Amino acid sequence: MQKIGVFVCHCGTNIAATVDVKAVAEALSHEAGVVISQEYQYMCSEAGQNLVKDAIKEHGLTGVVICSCSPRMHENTFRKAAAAAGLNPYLVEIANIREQCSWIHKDIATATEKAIILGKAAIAKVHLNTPLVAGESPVAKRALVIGGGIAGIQTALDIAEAGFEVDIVEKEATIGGKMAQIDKTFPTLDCAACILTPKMVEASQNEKITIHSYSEVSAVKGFIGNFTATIKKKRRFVDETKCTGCGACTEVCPMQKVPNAFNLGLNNRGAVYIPFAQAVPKVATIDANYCLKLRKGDVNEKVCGKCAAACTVGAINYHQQDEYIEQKYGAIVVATGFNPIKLDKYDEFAYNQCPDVVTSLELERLMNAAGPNGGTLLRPSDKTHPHKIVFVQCVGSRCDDSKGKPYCSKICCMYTAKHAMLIREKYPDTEVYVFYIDVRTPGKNFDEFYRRAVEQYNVHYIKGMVGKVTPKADGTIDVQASDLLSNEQLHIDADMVVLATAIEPDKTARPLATMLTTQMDTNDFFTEAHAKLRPVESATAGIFLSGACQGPKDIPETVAQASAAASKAIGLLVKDSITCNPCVAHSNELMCNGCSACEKVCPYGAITYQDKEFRTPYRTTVMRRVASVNPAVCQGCGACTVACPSGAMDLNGFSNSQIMAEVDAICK
Amino acid sequence: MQEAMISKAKQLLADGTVTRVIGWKKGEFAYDITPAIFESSEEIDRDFVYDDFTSTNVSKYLVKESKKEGKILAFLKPCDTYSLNQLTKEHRVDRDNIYVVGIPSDGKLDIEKIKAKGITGITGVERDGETLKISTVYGDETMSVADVMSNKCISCKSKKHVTYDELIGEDGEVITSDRFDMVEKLENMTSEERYNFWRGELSKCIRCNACRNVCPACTCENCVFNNPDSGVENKAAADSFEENMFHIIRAFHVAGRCTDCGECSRVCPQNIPLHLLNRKFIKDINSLYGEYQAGADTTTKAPLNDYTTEDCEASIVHERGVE
Amino acid sequence: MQVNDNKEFQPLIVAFCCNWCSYAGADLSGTNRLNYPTNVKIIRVPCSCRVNPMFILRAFQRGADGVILCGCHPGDCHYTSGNYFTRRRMTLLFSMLDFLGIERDRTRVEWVSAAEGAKFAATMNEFTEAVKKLGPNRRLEDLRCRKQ
Amino acid sequence: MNNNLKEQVLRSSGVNVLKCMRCGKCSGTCPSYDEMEYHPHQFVYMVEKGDIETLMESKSIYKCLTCFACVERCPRGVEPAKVVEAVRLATIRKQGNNHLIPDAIPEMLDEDLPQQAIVTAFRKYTK
Repeated sequence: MQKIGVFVCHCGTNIAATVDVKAVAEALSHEAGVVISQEYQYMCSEAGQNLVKDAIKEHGLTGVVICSCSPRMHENTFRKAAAAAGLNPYLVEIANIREQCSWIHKDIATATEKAIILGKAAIAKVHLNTPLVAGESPVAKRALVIGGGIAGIQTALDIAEAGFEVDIVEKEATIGGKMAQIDKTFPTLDCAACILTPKMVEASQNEKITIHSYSEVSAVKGFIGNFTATIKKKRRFVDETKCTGCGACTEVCPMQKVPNAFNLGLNNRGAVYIPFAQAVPKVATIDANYCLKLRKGDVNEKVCGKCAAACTVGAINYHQQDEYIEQKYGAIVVATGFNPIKLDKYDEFAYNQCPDVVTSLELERLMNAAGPNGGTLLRPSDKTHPHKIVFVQCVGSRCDDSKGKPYCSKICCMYTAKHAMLIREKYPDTEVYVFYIDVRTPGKNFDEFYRRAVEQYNVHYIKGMVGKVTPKADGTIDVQASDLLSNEQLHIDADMVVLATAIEPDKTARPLATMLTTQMDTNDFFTEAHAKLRPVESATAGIFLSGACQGPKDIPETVAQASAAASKAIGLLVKDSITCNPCVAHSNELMCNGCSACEKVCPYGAITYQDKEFRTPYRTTVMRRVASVNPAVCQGCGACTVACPSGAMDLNGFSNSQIMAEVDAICK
Repeated sequence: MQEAMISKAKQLLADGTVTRVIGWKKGEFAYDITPAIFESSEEIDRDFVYDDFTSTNVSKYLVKESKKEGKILAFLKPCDTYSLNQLTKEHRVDRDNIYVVGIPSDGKLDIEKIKAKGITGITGVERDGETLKISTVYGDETMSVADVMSNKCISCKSKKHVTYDELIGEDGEVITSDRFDMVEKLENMTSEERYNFWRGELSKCIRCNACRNVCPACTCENCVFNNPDSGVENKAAADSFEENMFHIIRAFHVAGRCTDCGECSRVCPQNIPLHLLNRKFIKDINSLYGEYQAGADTTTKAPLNDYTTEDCEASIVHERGVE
Repeated sequence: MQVNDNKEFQPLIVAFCCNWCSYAGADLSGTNRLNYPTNVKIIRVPCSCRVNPMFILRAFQRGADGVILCGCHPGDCHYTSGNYFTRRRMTLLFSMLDFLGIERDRTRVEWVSAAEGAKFAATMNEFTEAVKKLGPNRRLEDLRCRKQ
Repeated sequence: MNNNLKEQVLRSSGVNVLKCMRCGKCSGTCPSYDEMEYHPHQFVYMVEKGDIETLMESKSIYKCLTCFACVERCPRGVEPAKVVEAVRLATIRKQGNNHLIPDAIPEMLDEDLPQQAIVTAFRKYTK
């Protein structure tokens, strides 16, 4: 015999103002199985919860129905209260009479009537609730960090610091990411390499950290605590274990006309290369698209081979193949970072026409001591010193059209102030103009930094936007723009134009999100589990977000989030096992046909089949193929329950009979 | 044909390829052919029948039979092979334990159509091209074969065997048929007319479950309508809702799995055109998700267990056709 | 279902909402105080793909005049693919009901995200109106379940 | 501020002036900028404020070439040229007179005048 307790919450006046809570409690007290039906001011309060606990003990309740706010709000609260009083937490049901009743209806009579029906549905359901016990599943004590920029490096270092193994997978030949390409950092103007490269070295030397450079994650299976990732180590035609990074091969390579990706194509490098002097791992890589030997198709042919001849340790291996590594992980951190957008669609800025119109990241390389000009700022077209430079803000950011991105890229205001300042510092004869819409400088010491650019370095900040950039025959560039404050249109004869290009998530992010079954927004940024309260977790358990893959960020923010993601991952890895959601599917073997329909629709691969012996009439037996669900893998979506024609598959907590009972109660 | 099949069966039994044969034997009347299992040459000589009334698709019997000890020989018409393939795909039969001999089929006769012409006391038929000679206790009658051909054979979709170990005779081709004509006709009626049509048809249902029992897709260990936990358990339809419910759910459960063998309508004692429900699903699947023939192979995902991100929305139902 | 001579016909609408998007969207329309009729009663399911055609028929049997199924937008399913299966299943089911002559406006699938409180309320208003126009469900009811 | 006029301009232009983020790219790109008293970004802002009459009295409404450079380049899709056109239409409608009478055209014709200019003039100076 069921003994059900019903508790109706006033939620102050939130419910009580439009729903006659006394009438609801009264009406529900007559439902079958209900032994106690009360109302109370605030059910979620300590006193309200005690009401439930006391009733469970006093009446020996077998089910509890709370008519209150959304179960998304306080289901857990009441489940915990029930558990504390010795009732299985899954014997609690919530009737949502606030969000889905009192808040949307005005008429007390009909709202009360609806609240009673919702209460009856919950009672009908709780009659069929069964006690559920959450299972446990073990946690693999190893983390995977996808992306080896500053975010990935910081996350890996923090996790390793806590004593767990970490693998970094980086698609480029070296870790370091975008920060390695940056010259100086705001707001302190210290050199990026000086602060980044020690961290890169630390990561490479940490015995808990394994770096898979020139690698990709090609498949991820499993679930929180128990992921299995396949890492594809792309062939770089150099044996990483033998290469000493001496660079002899790069010097002898006859194919020196390969655009240098590290310098954004502003100069050339060899077909065999080490991206930059402080690369980690410092190992050469052969670009098969340009290598004279590999391009031939048949490596046995007697072509070139100079790098192999120059290598004293025999590290060059033209026969190398892609290698696949499979590894188990308890936690995965995504740190895939960002890229500047392509500017093909912005003809008005003449980026594709004129080499002296550059992006801000290109300017970083042009100014960097390890860059194409050895640190002297020269125009890419004629290698002369620019005397007038125009910076354009918000190129592709804050765009409500198909060309750009709707969001603010966040970092451009600050790095433009940095660029302007560095140029004025080093070349006081160069005039610098910055066209801005708004200067956004929230951040510690950020506005002071911007003000310094204006007040101390005399950078001309003009509120307005550049409308048109026209390269002229004399090599200068006409910049036509509006000055909104003086209400005039300007023409500036510039030597160089720098575009503060919008940033977007890396292209690898979307396929990765599919692989990880994590969510992304329309801009391909990973979606955090909660915009305010869970900013470094993805909605998929066990997957954490680090750095600009979640949204535009500067270096300090990236590092902060990287460490936060690491601490979340560590919090998971220290556990020996995690509690599973008990609302999972299960198969009734007596009815199962073994037809595989359920397996085909399961997004988690939670269903497997086995042959089992069943008794048949006349003391005979028969072997039948039947499905079984791995409760640790199942997430409880219920797709299988509908695919199953015989109804053998059912879902705990949302069983066929429970939902039917709700339908019946509502339609009564 | 019968002789060729008998000698094939006896040969396969003799050389040990199979231990049993599933075929047919005569029932009470000449047109009343039922499936039967034969374990020896003697039994085959005595009872094995294959004639123009032998329609029953035996593939469903193989769900149980193929799980038994020893290989079984099954003679399958082209349409039956689709059913077997579908069962193989769903792991319902042990294909390795079945020896399939494909037999050609030029259409089966519908006894009800013959009886409807007022002919009774039938003792046998003989087919001579397009003419059918019927011997009855009252004398002989002749008529055109086409007039009394089974409906499922009139709209035959394929003469090709999609699975077999051996063939008797030549294999045919997949043929185009006008099998969706009636579905289309209904689609072009008004909602009210369709409702009246189906009310008229479905209200005849006596819930004998013959459609379910003959259907080679309905092979559930335990039908959802027999399951007390399913919430839809019922033995006999008490009113129009339950008639609807049973047939909608049954059609939905076999959607994407139904090979359109037409057995449901053939066996319906009330002559309800049940195959139209299945064909409606097949037609929708073909037009919305691409041509799909259940049982054509054993690997393709069933349309309801599959999806593309570009699938049409359910609102397409509201947008097309007659209101 | 309340049919009263002097009162306007009030349809009974059953709405199945997935826990992650549409149920949250319904909550949001509550939080934002966006009205929709009391005719709509929501049943929470983990995912729209949990909704068995039998539940929909059952609702009609017991006197529902309209059934609406809400889930995450395609591509946003919490379980990645659930609503894609829902979409196929419901398309075929609704097409079949239409084929049997059941009024097609009694059934609907709508994708409502957790952020679309306004859409949820608007959808429910619209759907209730559409069903109201059709009048009581007579073609797919169980006479034994009809209320006096 | 004239709300009726504002409403009319907003409706006939179909532009949502609230989308403007005040970047001034429209004015930065405008080839007629120096000819105009009020510039494209001002049109958008003044329409938002409801200050339509000032614009209607200004010669600027006839200076816009309708080249659509501002429409093409506006990052927010505001379409300032359509606002200018709407204000111009409001002026013409208010006066109730066409500024160009078809019968008067033959006299004004000039051999070098491109056909396009006549069409544009008609659009600009008539209802």
